[in-house]
Amino acid sequence: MEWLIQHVLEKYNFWVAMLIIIISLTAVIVKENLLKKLIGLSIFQTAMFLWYVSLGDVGRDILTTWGLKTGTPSILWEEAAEKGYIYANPLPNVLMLTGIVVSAATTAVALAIVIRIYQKYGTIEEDEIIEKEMEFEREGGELKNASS
Amino acid sequence: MLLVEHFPVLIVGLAMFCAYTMLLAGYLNRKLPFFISLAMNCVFFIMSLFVLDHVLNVGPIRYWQGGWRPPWGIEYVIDAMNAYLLVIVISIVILGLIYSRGNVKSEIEERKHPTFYTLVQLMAAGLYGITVTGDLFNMFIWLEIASLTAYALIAVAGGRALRPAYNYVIMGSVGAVLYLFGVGWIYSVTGTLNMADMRLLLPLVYDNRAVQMGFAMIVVGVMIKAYIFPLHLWQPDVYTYAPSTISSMMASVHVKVMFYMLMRMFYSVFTLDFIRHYIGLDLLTCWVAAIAILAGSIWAIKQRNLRRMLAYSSVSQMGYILLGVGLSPFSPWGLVGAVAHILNHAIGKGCLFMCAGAIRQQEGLKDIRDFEGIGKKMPYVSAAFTIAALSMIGIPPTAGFASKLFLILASLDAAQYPFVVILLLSGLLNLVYFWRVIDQIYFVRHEGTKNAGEAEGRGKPLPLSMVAPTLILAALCVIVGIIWLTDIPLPLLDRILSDLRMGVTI
Amino acid sequence: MTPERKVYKRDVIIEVTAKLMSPLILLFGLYVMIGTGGTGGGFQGGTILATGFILYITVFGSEKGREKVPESVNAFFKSFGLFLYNGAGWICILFSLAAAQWLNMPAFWPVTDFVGIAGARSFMVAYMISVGIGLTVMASFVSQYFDLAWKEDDEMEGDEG
Amino acid sequence: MRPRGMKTLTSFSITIAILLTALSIYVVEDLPAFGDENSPVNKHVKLFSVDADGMAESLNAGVLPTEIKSRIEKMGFNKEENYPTLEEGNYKIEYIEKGTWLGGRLYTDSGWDVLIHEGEIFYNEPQQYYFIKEMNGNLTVYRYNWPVRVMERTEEETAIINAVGSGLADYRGYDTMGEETVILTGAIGVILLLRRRGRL
Amino acid sequence: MELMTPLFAILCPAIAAALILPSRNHPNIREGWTIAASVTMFLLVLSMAPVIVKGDTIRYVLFQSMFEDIYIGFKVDAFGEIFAITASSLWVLVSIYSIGYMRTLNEHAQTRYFFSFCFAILGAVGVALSANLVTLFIFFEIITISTYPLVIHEQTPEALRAGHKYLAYLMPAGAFLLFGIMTTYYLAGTTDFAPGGIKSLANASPVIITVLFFAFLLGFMKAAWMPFHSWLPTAMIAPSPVSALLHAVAVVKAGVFGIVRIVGYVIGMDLMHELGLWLILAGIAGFTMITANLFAISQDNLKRRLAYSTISQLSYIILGAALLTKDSMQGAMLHIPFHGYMKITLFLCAGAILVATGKTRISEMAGIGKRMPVTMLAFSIGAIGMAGIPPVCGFISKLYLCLGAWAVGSPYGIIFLAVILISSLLDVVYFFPIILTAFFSKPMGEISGSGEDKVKEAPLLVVVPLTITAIFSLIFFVHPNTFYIFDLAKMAISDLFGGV
Repeated sequence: MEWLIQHVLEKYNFWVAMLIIIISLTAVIVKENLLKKLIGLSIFQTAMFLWYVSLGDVGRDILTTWGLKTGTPSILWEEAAEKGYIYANPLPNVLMLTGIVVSAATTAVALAIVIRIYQKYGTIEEDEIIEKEMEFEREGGELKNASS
Repeated sequence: MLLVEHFPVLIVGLAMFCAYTMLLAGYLNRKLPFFISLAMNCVFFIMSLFVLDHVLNVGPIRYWQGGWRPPWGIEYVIDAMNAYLLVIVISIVILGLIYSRGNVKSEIEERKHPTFYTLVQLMAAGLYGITVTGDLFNMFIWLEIASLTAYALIAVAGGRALRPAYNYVIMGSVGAVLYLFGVGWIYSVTGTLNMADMRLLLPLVYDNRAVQMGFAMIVVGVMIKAYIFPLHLWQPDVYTYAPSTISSMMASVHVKVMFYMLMRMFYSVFTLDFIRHYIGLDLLTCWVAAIAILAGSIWAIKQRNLRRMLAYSSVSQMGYILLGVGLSPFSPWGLVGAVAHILNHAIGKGCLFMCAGAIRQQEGLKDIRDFEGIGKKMPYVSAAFTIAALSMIGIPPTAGFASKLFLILASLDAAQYPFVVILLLSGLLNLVYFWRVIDQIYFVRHEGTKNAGEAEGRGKPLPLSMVAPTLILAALCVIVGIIWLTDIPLPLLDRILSDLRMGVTI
Repeated sequence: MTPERKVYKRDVIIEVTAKLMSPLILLFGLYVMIGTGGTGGGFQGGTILATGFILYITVFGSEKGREKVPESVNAFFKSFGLFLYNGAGWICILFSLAAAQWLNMPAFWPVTDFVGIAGARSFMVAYMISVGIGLTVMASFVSQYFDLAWKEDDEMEGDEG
Repeated sequence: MRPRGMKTLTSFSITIAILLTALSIYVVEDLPAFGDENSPVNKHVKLFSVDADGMAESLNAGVLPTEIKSRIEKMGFNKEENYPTLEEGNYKIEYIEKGTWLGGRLYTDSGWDVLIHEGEIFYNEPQQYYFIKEMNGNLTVYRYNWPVRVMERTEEETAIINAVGSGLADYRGYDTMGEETVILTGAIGVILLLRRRGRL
Repeated sequence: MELMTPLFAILCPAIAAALILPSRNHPNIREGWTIAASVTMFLLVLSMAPVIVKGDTIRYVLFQSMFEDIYIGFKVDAFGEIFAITASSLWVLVSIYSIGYMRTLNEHAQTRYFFSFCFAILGAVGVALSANLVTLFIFFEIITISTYPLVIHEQTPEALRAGHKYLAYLMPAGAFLLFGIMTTYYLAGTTDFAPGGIKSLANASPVIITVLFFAFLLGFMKAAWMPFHSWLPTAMIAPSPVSALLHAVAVVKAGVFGIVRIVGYVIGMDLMHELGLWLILAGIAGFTMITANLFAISQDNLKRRLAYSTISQLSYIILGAALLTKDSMQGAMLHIPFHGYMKITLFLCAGAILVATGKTRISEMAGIGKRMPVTMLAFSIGAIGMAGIPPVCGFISKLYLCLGAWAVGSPYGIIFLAVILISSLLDVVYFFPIILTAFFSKPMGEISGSGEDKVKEAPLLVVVPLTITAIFSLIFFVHPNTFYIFDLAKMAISDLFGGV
């Protein structure tokens, strides 16, 4: 029980984030479908957001030795003092807001490229795309490099 | 505050301001954005010279964004390394812009020019930002700007460029997220994001596994971006199919700035002490670099497409820089070699990619075997190519010779004799694949020379705006090479060594 | 290559709901955008604004959407928001005659006479930075939606490598 | 039917993924506990600890003992590194009882709070910088981090009660500008890649 | 003393090259630049000789490098001056000759030819005047790169193959040389040439010194010592003036010069003697002398035969340096200019024969002596000198070599004396048949120039230079001190061995 509390309950958010990262990275690598790759990437980023934000949270009851505390959103209000609430750490939230925006922009550009690929090859399955490129080269449309 | 202390943030901020303006101006008139961007970058170049002068004579510039003291706010720190890199990046961006003036016409349809130039300007802004920032998360933002623009600018070539661009999106985003993740690990045990503050707080927790994990993640993430050897797989296709301007800009400055992040991590956030004694990465780095040097050269020898060959050659040249960094714990000359090669490779490889683009635009040729008679048809470009290739091989008195000299001296000084052999050997391998091209350009004469390939504007002479930057870079290859042999850069190098806390001077 | 365009038949309920909802959404978005003092901020507000427009466009189609959100307005807002934000920083340098850093409110900026430095900061944050963020985010998302959702039967462009 | 490049890519990244994740789960144990309000991220980071022989008195008297001062400055928190100096009169020391609610933090231990004039351009209020805690004969010195300081000061510095908002738009304003530029970049990238009509 | 003369001397060909490119469409102006530059450079180089004979050395520091104790600059001592005088004086004649040669055969790409020629000479003279190993290396690489276009001048596939062989030998040599130089700097802290060797090198471990010695030996592969010689006969596909000046004088002599520098001025005689390295070097040289001559006998192509003779003659110089005695060293130093003059005569004659009759094989030259008497007379003078028979200057240098070999005293000395004599005999064996066929054998109609028997002398621009060189190789016999050569050699010896 001690071990469980110390290694799992104290850190379960990090464990969960790690598991999601395994899943998402596997998706990024194994999936042939470009969109599924992209989804895996987004999940990867989201897992990192979860990891970051859980750094900034405070006041789990299991841990506290000092009365009842729960982390509140970090918006200053007077009653917090006598209610004995403590604020969650705003910095990770700030950082992750930025991170979310970045991931959104990345997704947009990636989607645009996928659409272009679909317009050109008529498919978003990677191996079919490569097949079509091989045909290109056999027709001499593009140069064949010796190494592949 | 002195006015010059505002210049770094002025450079970054005005670069973005200029980009927004270019968007509006491009909406009104399609020719305008190019000139706006060119003019502004020239201004930035002058500013960066002032910054370099101030840094060398007075000392590092520390700029508190919003007036908040560093651990609370964002700090911009410009020491000798940043200033040196900033000058390089801005000047090469200017040359690339001038080159793109003639080149983009043939590769991108006219209605897309405003957005194209806006994105180029934004990429430049991102690179400047990475260079001047002193805050780990701020660096991530600029990294993302530089990468996103790069994705779009590569994919705009269309056709075969799309799949490599998508690979780059996936791998590059994974790299960026890994970087941010690693920063998170460090942040979780120090609670700060400022580099200088981090450098003071980290030694207390060096033996913490989270710190070592964070370091590993950051290094892997940045290595993906800088295509250090095992993680270079997105790169050759991208450089082969991207627009010529973009591949020359990326090969010359983009990757250098990415590598600069790695150097910051090695020297300014973590210390060589950590790298040597806590994770023992010094010799491993050297060997990775050595393998990169040899493997890149051997791959390049196997190529027949000129730009693909240059791409693999870049992989091996990045190995040179990494080797310098890896040797720096043993000998200051290693860092000198890395710093010197950052400039030399930026000049030389930029020139080579520009030549490749020029040949492709005028003659429509990509295959090295079709290059007979180029020397007659486009004398200036082929002369520039020859000089830059000699610099890559390391023939004195070109620039490549200087960095080879420094690195060999470093590995002798560090008593790591295998690397001497590897450096000399790689010089010979470079000779093999570059000399093949030079032979084809000048000397080989087949009967019935055929011109394969069809690109518009083929046969008609190149505009001056494409030839001039190529020649300037080629001339710089020689001038810089001679300057490296003199003792003029000595104060700069001393300042860089002391600012990166090598604890020694040369 | 792209599949043939399908013709959807119009639906009164959806259109009326959209007509009713989207202004409210926009109003709420404005409230969130300005209300940095409480919860909220530029990014959230801008996103909500964008959803308002996107709802309209989804229901009435891209052509009518284009009439409501012309490209010129879109491009203008995209840049203008960032002009506001970036300019807020430069103003501080200018008004302090390069004595203060970027976004560091100088003591003698006109607003500070009435509300003090902190008030001026909050004013700037609320009415320049947040609004700037909001406008940019709204315009960017709307234009991204336009471009990504726009189906056009253009032929595959030739191979340039 | 797949060229070698993609194969190697797959194997490489699979190995990287497995390595990273296995490592991470192994490393998670060294992280501060989830929700710990005294963790470096949330409150303060431990610098060092010295044995308290008569230092408590000098701290109560409002004077920073020279040993602690020299240790701090030797660690690099000094003028050369652009940190506020610890000269006499530049700081003041307050004793904080256990259970005080300060800076959005509940003090689970009592200790001395070192406030420093940071010498910023327009704010020169003394700000919470170091925290010295006495436990079983040792003085442990902590350095406060972002949240405490911001929670304490954000209202009078920025007149914004939303700490996330002030942090986003004011304390780390430059980040946010970059972030908006990223959005713009995404939009322009999509325009560049897809748009076939209109002027841009 | 500080003089800028070396810098000006180096700049002459560079300026000429810069001027040649724009005037590529006006042959007369273009070749005028070449002549002017060559004459100016020769006068500048010669003007330094009196100063040096007075026992002074001319230093000019171009700039200090960021390594302490390494500067890029020139230091003209007696030995370097000898080589500089040889190369620059012969450039004058060869540039006149090559005008006639190129124009008569109206070769293509003459601008490229003259351009690269200027840079090759720049490299050679730079090597002669350079003050330390780093400067020497820079000029060495310039020679290698700028000679490549001359070697593959024909641009036929086999010419390209020859050029690739050339690079395949000489660029790795450059790598070895760089390794040796950096190791020297790392061990000794300096790379300046010091008469009698760099002092601080003496306390390095013998193994490292041996490794260093072999690195330098491989680095100076330009000296064409066996078994690393085969690039030289292959490179003979180049036009005759190139083979004459570069592959008889500039390039190969630069290699030999480097070896003598290493023996005398970097590693030092004492160290060579202690570690027994002199024996290795002398063994290689003796082996090369004999074997190359045996190869030469079997060659039918005249230029290839001359190439092998060059290889063996170069080894005379290496041997003289390796024996480490005063006389042998002096013989080596004298053999550099003397062999240069004689061998260039032979090559120019081969070129003249090619110009006049288009023949390259010795078997076709029957009776050619009657049709081009001047050329063949000059040729016989050169050949006699090669064999070391008076009254040609080859006799003097070989005499000194023999004296030096005798002075070694130990059985080795006798062996090497025998080697020298045997190889001189072999010289006779493969040179005199040429003269005999040329003068005394009946030309057979179908071989000697198909049909037309009216083969005359080559044009004047071709004949005059080779006559002059032949005359000079006689003058050197009666008055060895022409161009201060002899005094300079004595000067160098006194520098090396301390006191006359």
